[in-house]
Amino acid sequence: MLDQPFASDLPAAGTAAAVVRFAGDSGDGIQTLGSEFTKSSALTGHGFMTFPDFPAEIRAPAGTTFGVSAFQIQIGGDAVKTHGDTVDVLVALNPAALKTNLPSLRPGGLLLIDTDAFNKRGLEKAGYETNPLEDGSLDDVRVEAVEISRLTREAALADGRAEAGVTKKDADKARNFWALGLVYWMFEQDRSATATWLGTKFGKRPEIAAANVAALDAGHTYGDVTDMAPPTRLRALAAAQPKPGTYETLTGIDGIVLGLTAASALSGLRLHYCSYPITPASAILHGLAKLEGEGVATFQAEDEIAAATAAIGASFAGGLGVTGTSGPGMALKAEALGLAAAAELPLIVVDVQRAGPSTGMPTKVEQADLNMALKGRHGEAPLPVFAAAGPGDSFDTVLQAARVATKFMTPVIVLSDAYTANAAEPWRLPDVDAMADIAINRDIDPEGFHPFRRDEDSLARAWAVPGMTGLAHRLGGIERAAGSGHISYDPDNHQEMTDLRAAKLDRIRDFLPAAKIETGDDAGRVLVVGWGSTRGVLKTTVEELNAEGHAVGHLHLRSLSPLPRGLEEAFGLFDHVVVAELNSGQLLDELRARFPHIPFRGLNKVTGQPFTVAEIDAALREHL
Amino acid sequence: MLDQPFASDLPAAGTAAAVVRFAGDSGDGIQTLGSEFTKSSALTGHGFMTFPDFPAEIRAPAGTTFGVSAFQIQIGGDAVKTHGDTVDVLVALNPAALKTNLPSLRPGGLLLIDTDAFNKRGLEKAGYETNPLEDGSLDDVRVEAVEISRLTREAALADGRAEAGVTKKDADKARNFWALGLVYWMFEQDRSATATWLGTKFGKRPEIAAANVAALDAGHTYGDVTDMAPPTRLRALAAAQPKPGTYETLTGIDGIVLGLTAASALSGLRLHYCSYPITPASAILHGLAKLEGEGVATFQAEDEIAAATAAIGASFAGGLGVTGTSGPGMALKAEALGLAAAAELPLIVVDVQRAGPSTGMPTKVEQADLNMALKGRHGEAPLPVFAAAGPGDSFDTVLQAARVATKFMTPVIVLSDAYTANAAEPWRLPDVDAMADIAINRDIDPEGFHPFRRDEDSLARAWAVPGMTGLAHRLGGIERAAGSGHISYDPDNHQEMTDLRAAKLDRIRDFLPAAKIETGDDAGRVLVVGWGSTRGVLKTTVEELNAEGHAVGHLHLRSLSPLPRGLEEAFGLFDHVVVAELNSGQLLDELRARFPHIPFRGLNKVTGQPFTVAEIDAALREHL
Amino acid sequence: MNVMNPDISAPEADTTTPLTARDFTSDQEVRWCPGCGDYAILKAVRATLAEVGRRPEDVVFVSGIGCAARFPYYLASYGFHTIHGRAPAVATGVKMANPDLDVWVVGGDGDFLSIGGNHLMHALRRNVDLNLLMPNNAVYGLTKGQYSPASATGMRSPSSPGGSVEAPVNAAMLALGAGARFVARSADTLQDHLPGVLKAAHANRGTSFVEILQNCVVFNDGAFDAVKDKATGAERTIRLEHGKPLVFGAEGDKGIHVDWATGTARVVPVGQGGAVYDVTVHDQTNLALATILARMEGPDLPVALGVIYHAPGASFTDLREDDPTRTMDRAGLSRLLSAGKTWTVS
Amino acid sequence: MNVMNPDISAPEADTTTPLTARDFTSDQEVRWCPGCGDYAILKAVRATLAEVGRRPEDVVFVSGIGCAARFPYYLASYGFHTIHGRAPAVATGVKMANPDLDVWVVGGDGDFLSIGGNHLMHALRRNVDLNLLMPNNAVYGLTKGQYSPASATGMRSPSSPGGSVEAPVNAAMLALGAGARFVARSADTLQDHLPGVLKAAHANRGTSFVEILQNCVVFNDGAFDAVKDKATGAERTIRLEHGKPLVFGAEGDKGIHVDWATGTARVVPVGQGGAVYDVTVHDQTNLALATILARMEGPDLPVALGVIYHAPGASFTDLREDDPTRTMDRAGLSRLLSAGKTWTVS
Ligand SMILES: Cc1ncc(C[n+]2csc(CCOP(=O)(O)OP(=O)(O)O)c2C)c(N)n1
Ligand SMILES: Cc1ncc(C[n+]2csc(CCOP(=O)(O)OP(=O)(O)O)c2C)c(N)n1
Ligand code: SF4
Ligand code: SF4
Ligand SMILES: [Mg+2]
Ligand SMILES: [Mg+2]
Repeated sequence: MLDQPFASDLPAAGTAAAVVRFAGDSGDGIQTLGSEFTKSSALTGHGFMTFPDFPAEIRAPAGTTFGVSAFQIQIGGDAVKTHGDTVDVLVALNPAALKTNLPSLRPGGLLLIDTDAFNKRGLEKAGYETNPLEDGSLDDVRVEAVEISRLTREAALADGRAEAGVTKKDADKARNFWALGLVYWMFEQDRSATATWLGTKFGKRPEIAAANVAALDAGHTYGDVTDMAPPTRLRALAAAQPKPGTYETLTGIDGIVLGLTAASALSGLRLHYCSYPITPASAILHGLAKLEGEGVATFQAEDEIAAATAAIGASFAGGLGVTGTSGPGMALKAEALGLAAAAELPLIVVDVQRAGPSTGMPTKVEQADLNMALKGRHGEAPLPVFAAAGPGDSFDTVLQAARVATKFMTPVIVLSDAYTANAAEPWRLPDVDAMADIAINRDIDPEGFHPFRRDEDSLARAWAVPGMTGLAHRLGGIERAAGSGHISYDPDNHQEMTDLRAAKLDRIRDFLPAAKIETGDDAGRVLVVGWGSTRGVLKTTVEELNAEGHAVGHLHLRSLSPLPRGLEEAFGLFDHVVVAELNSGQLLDELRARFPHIPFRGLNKVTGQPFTVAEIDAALREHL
Repeated sequence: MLDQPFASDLPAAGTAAAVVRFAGDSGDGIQTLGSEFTKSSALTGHGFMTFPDFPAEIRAPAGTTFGVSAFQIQIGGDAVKTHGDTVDVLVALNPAALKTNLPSLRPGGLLLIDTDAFNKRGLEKAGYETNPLEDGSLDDVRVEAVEISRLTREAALADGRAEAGVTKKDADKARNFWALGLVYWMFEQDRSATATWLGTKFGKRPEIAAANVAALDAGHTYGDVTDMAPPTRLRALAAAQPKPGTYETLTGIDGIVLGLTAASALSGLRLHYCSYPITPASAILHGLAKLEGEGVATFQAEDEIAAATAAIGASFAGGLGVTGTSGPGMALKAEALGLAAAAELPLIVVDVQRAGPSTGMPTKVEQADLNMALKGRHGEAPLPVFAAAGPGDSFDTVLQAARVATKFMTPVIVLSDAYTANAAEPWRLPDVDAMADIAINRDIDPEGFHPFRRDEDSLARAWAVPGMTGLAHRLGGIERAAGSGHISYDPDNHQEMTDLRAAKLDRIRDFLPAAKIETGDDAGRVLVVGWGSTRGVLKTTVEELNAEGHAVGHLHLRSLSPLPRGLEEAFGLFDHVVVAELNSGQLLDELRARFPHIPFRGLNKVTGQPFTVAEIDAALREHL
Repeated sequence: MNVMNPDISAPEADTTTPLTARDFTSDQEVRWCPGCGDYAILKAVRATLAEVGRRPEDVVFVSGIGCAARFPYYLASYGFHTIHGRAPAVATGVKMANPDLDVWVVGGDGDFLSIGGNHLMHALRRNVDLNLLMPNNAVYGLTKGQYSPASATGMRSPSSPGGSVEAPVNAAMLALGAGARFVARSADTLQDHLPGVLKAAHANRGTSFVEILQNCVVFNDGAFDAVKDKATGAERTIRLEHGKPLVFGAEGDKGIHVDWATGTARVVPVGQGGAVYDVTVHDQTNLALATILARMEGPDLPVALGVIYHAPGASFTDLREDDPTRTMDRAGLSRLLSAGKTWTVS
Repeated sequence: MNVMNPDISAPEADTTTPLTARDFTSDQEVRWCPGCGDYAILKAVRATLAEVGRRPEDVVFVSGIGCAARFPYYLASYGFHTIHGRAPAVATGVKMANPDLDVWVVGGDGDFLSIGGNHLMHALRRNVDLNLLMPNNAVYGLTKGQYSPASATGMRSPSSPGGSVEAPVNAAMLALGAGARFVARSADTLQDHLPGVLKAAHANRGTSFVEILQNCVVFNDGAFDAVKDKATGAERTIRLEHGKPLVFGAEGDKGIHVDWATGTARVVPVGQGGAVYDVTVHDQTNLALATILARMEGPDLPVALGVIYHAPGASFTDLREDDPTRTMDRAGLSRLLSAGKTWTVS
């Protein structure tokens, strides 16, 4: 074990960011620790990005490696856009957590462990043959081995709390807060928000709340009073310099939930979110279900096909039909999307991608549904496909999707993924009054009305809905005559309609903002192109390379279909264009087909894990 | 109306081919005429290609234009590979048939009509305001207007047949055979096969058979005795010079039915064809259902998902699981295909493409499911995708699919389409004894058996099936550890398995024949690349251009995934590479992504109709 | 009226003139085979709509795919010809978005019982306020004659040339098992019966399931002749009436006696020969009785026509707590955004 | 034995030593939440398999997705953990390809009743020879606690924070409506009952549907406690036995009387107070009775456990005309190829 002071390894004060990872058994309340630490970090004005790392099992046997739950957060200044490649402070509440998470701790990093959990049984369950505390395997890191369980118990049961009904079991459950208290001490963070939260959470059992607060305080005090080397530099972490405004902590799921709700508010259309539970998309359903009664309707359908078709029905009847799912469920919606495309109805389809194929690894991240989103329908049914580039961007993306869906009368696919869905970042609340209406034109003249007559600019047909007098019409999936919408098998009409459906995408391209380099140089050596959840890591890497003086740029695609204007020009200004994605090269193929003259290179990873800055950095340096 | 002799317009004797089109009401037995004429053409040694053109309705009101059924055939020498762009002889049994089919008749072509059907009611139903026989609209063609109904009635009821029970209604139904008799006369074809067939068909009612034969004979005699200009050149049609062997008339559906049956016979695996009816794929189910009792099992499932998953179950249990469908049904199978890909089970999936999107135009041809076949699954599940290039080639393609599926333990998608499915051509029966076994290796050592251990060459895992002692194992859609097959969330394992699934496609590429120019020059000015049912029209056009001395080649892809070896070299030897397909450029995009240096051009059509030689010709000439 | 968009500019509907079948007749040419039973059903539906009196613009017909599923095109209401089997789910969405609409769903036996079985079942379970009409011709018409889940065992068809080995599903039983609260049966040409059943279905607030025996002249001609023919109909069918004894026959001389010990029905003579007390009385709220009546079939038993089961229950549409006209607005959005744990940077 | 491939080189199975539960235990660590009811079901299944006596290599477990659907991993038989809801269809294919196999399907209430409802229904209708086991925890376990189609109305869950407004499906009723010929119910921890039910299910040649009330300790803890607890169980459940009066209660002092006029059941005292003739006798072939028993629930009525309905019928597997071991061969292929209208060129 190292004995040099921990803090010396941290980056310089003022620019510093630090990465903390909490790990323990699924029953240990790790995600709660994570969200409390996140909240406090936010309240002390830090930038951050989080990465909850759940086990696949609901509740695996305690103490096993496959039951380990973890939560990682990077905090620091505004520059923090990723949850961090390697960990500075690792809290491991049991041997299994140590075993699975130690590889993430950087050499010299601080490891906080509960020695009480490192008994024979615990080690065995984790599959350790020798005790890592003794066998030299922790030589590279600085270990703070504390009898957390014992200390927690003492604190929790003191002051008459045992008498007030706090049991040993209750006390043991407070162990995570002891650890959190110590981490708060390291970062010199205020723990009052957590204490308040505990008070509310255990509102009906104040003695339990008090026990947990006592544990929290005890952990904090431990830092003060022991001879633990004070990690001073941690305390000097850069604070963020955010724009003035009101902020909250937003996950990608929150972004979608709020974005859809905003789309409803701005359009005056009642939101109908129709879905069938599936990890990780279910959380959208959960979030929106809470808003029932406030103008949001949710429908838990019997399967994904029913979810998609019910949403289509809701749109047909004049609502804002939305359906959301993850990979396997998205595959099931293909036929329904074809119908919505043929009927030219507005619809939003959210796919929170997870690792595939088939059931794959449901809790892990991947960007491998892009192909399916772009091309996974029979016949030719081109649709807009947008991707959310992070939690906050999820809000903007679904809002944009709603605008395009209603303006152009088309289904829009929104891609998120298991990483963005669960990651959290600080988000500045938008100014609701400043947001533009989503205008729905229902001023349709029954005189000469035809359901497939189009607006010349947008190529959208008029959206007449049941209940409107004089506009009754029939929609269907059989090819429709351009204009009248009557069934038509006419060859020329089919070509015309096929071309019209494709031309709509061109009009959407015109409507969308042109592509622009969002980070780094506008021309130079290497341009890295990404989409979706990789934005943070690409941006961070490019910023670092720019700081080193390299002419590197980052372009992040929000719309994968249609591809935005100005791409070719942007690509042309760099010697190398690297396309980074968490799949085997799906966007890469798409770009190659569109821009045969650009020598794209792929940077791909399909492990169920997000990219690290180190990986991107290494790949880009190859071309410097 | 023209009065120059009809035959003078035909191509020179010996090389000539002629195109005949029968058209009438769906109730008029048009398809029967077509298949009888096809049979007789085959028996007189002609090459041919047919194109049945059904109405979308089951049985539309008689006499309406949307109830018209047609059948087109080109007959001639070996060179006949299409059903012909324009028609030389059009038989129109009612005004509606004339109205919808006249555009296909070339100027100077012969039009045979039944004047008895051109009464007020008939003209009205067809939507004619004036009688086309009188208003000059037939000035460009040579009209043979005959009272076919009256003449048929006379013939059918003569010789005591009325007394034997033949009614006027029966007699009227024989009208189509009168027309066929006259067409046989024009082509100097033997009508005995048709007479025999009528005898069998009406076996229980010989008087009806006799009435029909009488009508057939009467039509024939009409040609002999009237002053109808003898179309001598038609009689001089080139006969085919086929390879010695036994032939039969084969449709694309027949090819699939026989090919799958052959795969079963050659592999020793019982065939399990699981399907849900859908036009035009249903005919495969019908064809195979007839073979129940001869070692073929069919299962009409409750939907396409059940069909696909039952086929997967059959494969898991050691059978040859096959599922077939058309567009919308294919969309529904996406999730199941992902499972089969993940479980690495052999499976054949036939998609008889039809015009989309959504319900589209179910009876019309399109090649627009290619994107979905290649990429329409969530996650990364690359699969082989083969396409049948014609009726006979359908047999070879499904057989190849079965070989690849079992050798490489993978699902294989086979694309056919509404055109190939129903088109017929002469097919030389393969020599069953000379066909290679499809070897299934079941000699698996239980010692150290793991379901995901692979053969080093093929990368296929071993196919142990339930019932085999010592090899019990569990498959599933959650990511599996390379080797053991146990559930694994390990990041590196997921990358390894993703790469392995992709590498299998490379091994399949090695196994498949390399690409080769199949018609025309190996290098030169223009190469036209196609896939699937367009083969005939591409080949014919290229042959014609070659005959004119143009350096043009034709390369037809049998495997769309993996793309065969040698493509880049082949492309590189031409100045222009044109990719012709009945969609908006799906293969084109694929090729562009793979071969960025080749300046491909697309030749695309999405009308629900096949290409014509004229269209291909015009497009290729642009680059000459 | 469209509850979602009160500011519709289209002219106000005239709600005073009584409606006729013609008001529900679209300009589209009807394209079924001549003689198809769907014509008669269409006629009864149009007549019922006129009688029921909802304005065409407030009526929506949703259908899947199949011959029967062409219905929407022929009605001058709003219509949506969707995809095979999914119409009940689409209709659930329609009704959710605008509970004020009068929503009908039409699909064949393949559409509802084969590929769409799950959506049918869940619509019934939820008791969404929809009228489901299932023309049952016991065959796949549109795809040219394959046997369907409703086809009799042994049926020869292109996909079962040796005769189907599958037991048919009894649509009414399936609906009852799924928790349906309104299950009825009629037949295409029974114009003195079908409209009444359709009206009763419409009156039920919740999912009403109506099986309509329908002749497919092309692929299953005469399948229900015995039931529908004037001559045999009276002997081969029984018209159920709530609270009335189960009597049938041209002379009213036959009754149904349910033997509860075995759960089976048998025909007993009524009047002269048999004792009247032997005849069971129809109680449309008795689910056990419904399962016996639903399963009666020839040659021994008459086919039950009319309302087999009707036990109204709160509909999904009514139970959803939220006010269906309510939409999130800017004020609500602002409230929502600041409802979480926020912090302010100034 | 694998009927398809008689030349399998793997060693012959030893068919003499009797099997134990351990022979059906795979090397995979069982990964359910501690206390999950699935452990008890697994135990009963292993014991049943050992008793039934088919060799592990002839047994196949197919499952969909969900906690319950993890079953195959824990059994040393062949297994296939497929995709959500489709297991009955996969299993139909397995059984078709090798009718000799003993095929079991395991899935939760979401797997079988929600997304998989249609395949369940059609397997039952066809009477494919499968044993369907449905651990019903009335919740989606694997996806963390949303209400399922089997959840009680009013259930609060992440997707129904205000309480679900949907009426639950009654699985046994659904099965009966679909034409099931074997419908039974038991509960996870009733180890004196469940194995017997599993054996009866296995003995039925056709589709056997077994609903197993199962505790999800995490998301729906105690949902069936009243039914399963030693203390209350005897009063809250009735164990059906064919041909025996419907008597229950710790003291055997209560009976079920079916009032046929209304199709409802009520509890009557047995012995001292009530007249014994009032107690209905269980007849497992009486479908009408089955529909009454299947629907009994607390607090007024005991939940029926055991075989609710069993009326054996020919199974799909047996009815398919072809010899399942027969495979097309070269000779057959040659015959087939030349069977059409051919012509020869020499
Ligand atoms: C996904 C999908 N599968 C299959 C079909 C083909 N298909 C269209 S209608 C139909 C069944 C028609 O039968 P039914 O519902 O009974 O209606 P009918 O034509 O008899 O009125 C089928 C299988 C389709 N259109 N879509
Ligand atoms: C196509 C698809 N949709 C949704 C899911 C997500 N999913 C997995 S299991 C499940 C339901 C689990 O409930 P149940 O079948 O009752 O099993 P339990 O976990 O309760 O045993 C769902 C919705 C999926 N895996 N695939
Ligand atoms: S095929 Fe049958 S159901 Fe369809 S339109 Fe014709 S008669 Fe009617
Ligand atoms: S979530 Fe429920 S059903 Fe799933 S393993 Fe845990 S206790 Fe069992
Ligand atoms: Mg039908
Ligand atoms: Mg469950």
